[in-house]
Amino acid sequence: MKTAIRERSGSTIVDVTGDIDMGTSPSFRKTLLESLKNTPRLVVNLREVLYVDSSGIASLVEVLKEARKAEKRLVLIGLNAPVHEVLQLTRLTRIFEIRETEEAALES
Amino acid sequence: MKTAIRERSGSTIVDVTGDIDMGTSPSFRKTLLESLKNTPRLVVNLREVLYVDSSGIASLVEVLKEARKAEKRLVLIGLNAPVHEVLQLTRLTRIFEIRETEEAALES
Amino acid sequence: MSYDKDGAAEILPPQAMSGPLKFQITMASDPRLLAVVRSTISELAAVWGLGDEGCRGVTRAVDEALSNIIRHAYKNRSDGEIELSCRTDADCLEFTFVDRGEPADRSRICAQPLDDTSLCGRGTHLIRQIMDQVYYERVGEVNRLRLKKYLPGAKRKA
Amino acid sequence: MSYDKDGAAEILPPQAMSGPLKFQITMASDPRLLAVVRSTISELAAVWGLGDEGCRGVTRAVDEALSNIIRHAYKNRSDGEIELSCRTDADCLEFTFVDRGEPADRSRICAQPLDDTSLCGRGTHLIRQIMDQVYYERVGEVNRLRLKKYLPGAKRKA
Ligand SMILES: Nc1ncnc2c1ncn2[C@@H]1O[C@H](COP(=O)(O)OP(=O)(O)O)[C@@H](O)[C@H]1O
Ligand SMILES: Nc1ncnc2c1ncn2[C@@H]1O[C@H](COP(=O)(O)OP(=O)(O)O)[C@@H](O)[C@H]1O
Repeated sequence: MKTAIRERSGSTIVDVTGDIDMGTSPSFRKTLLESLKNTPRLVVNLREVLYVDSSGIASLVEVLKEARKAEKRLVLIGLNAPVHEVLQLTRLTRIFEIRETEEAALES
Repeated sequence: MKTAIRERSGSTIVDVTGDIDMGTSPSFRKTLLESLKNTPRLVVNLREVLYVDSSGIASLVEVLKEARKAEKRLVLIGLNAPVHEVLQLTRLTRIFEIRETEEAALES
Repeated sequence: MSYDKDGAAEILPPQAMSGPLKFQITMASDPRLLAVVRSTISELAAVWGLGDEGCRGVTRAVDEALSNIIRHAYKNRSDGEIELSCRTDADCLEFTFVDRGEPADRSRICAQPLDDTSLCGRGTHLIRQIMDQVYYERVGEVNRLRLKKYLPGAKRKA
Repeated sequence: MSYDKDGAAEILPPQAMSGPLKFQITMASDPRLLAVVRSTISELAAVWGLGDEGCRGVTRAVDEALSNIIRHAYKNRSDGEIELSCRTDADCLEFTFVDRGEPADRSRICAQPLDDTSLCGRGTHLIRQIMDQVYYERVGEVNRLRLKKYLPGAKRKA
């Protein structure tokens, strides 16, 4: 798994590539938590991610909690079928703010 | 591995999908040899093939021999990098008639 | 513990299969190997004739089970050994995991309610949602976990 | 027989690796499992830090070696057992195959000239073009085949 960080329209966008599993979720978590510090809106682009395990889900939940505490926003974009599936299986689709595209995430 | 057979401009085109290995090359070989009987030019489209092992190469060589014997043509199209690599490793790139596209195969 | 679930609709019949196929992996308890096993199981499930969603499901169940063994049984040590045996019958797929780590605390498995925002406890739920039977036992010094998935239309035996 | 070859330029250094990783497969001699093993080895090679071409190379060598065992050692029987152990050191990757089939006729390995239009005999050539060392031995009732690939920049020991 790799991450790349960009700024756009006052938001921070993290582009993620590769699987998020027990081995890679610690670095995924760290990148998101650090990026969240410096932005009012963190957009996580998962278009190049085909697998997220329960530890990756836990990382996303943790970042969401941090965002809420700091009155910031976390938006997930580009969810592939397998990623959407695991959010459904864990009943978290309604807890996260999910958008199709980067534009939609930045508009709202 | 799956094959689909079409006719176009007096040629027979076999579209192949999936890996050609020891388990699947017998049916690959059979399809090509049978298709060759009814056409002056057999075009084998390998665009959806990412692996060909030595038994698949042997099948192609056998079909080429049959084609030469019957004064027919065998044209390979859509070679992906791994398929091109194995033809190079076995020094067969110059023995086969290889074209980029279906159009190029039918033109010449 | 044993668990039974209704509905295996996402799994297609094993058209490609004609008899049982032996396939076993012996591996270090190293998280870097999880991607390797996912790729193996996903392809094996395709050979067994499962559709895309079925392949993703069993791959996820196997991945979560391995992660739990690495994390809980071997306490994140990467030099433990895990044996994963894959077996198929006419009516089901079965994965058996054997490790020599700590025994599992059964009361903690599926102990977290889903649907909340806790930071852990989802792995065992995912496994049970996907698989039809989850059976754990301690046998001497080893842990044995068995995950079973019935194929659609197959008779379910306990 | 033993064989050494120059040039391993297509293989990149194993950036992802920090220590040896145990990974072993025990499988039926069934051609349906070849796709499963290709997918495993290709991902394992990526974990080891090989580039795309390097991954494709070792995957091909392993696939051709397994096909030979199924075809020649087990005479196309699909109920034989093959053990494939994968190992990595700082300087090389090593694959060891063990089977209980017929012994190999050494004089026929790489016996066909390449560059012609014969209908067989390319598998062993491909293996030797890709790997740096190919070592076959009969030990009691078993055949053992070892394929070794040095990593670029690594010192070669015989
Ligand atoms: N293979 C195992 N060995 C030992 N304990 C386990 C194992 N699998 C699960 N457990 C126990 O079950 C609990 C719940 O597991 P799980 O739902 O996967 O969530 P998490 O791993 O995030 O805690 C774990 O915290 C652990 O106590
Ligand atoms: N694992 C093996 N066991 C027994 N014999 C083998 C094995 N591998 C290769 N051989 C022998 O070497 C010959 C050449 O093998 P190869 O180059 O792969 O071509 P092919 O399999 O098409 O004959 C085979 O015909 C066989 O006699």
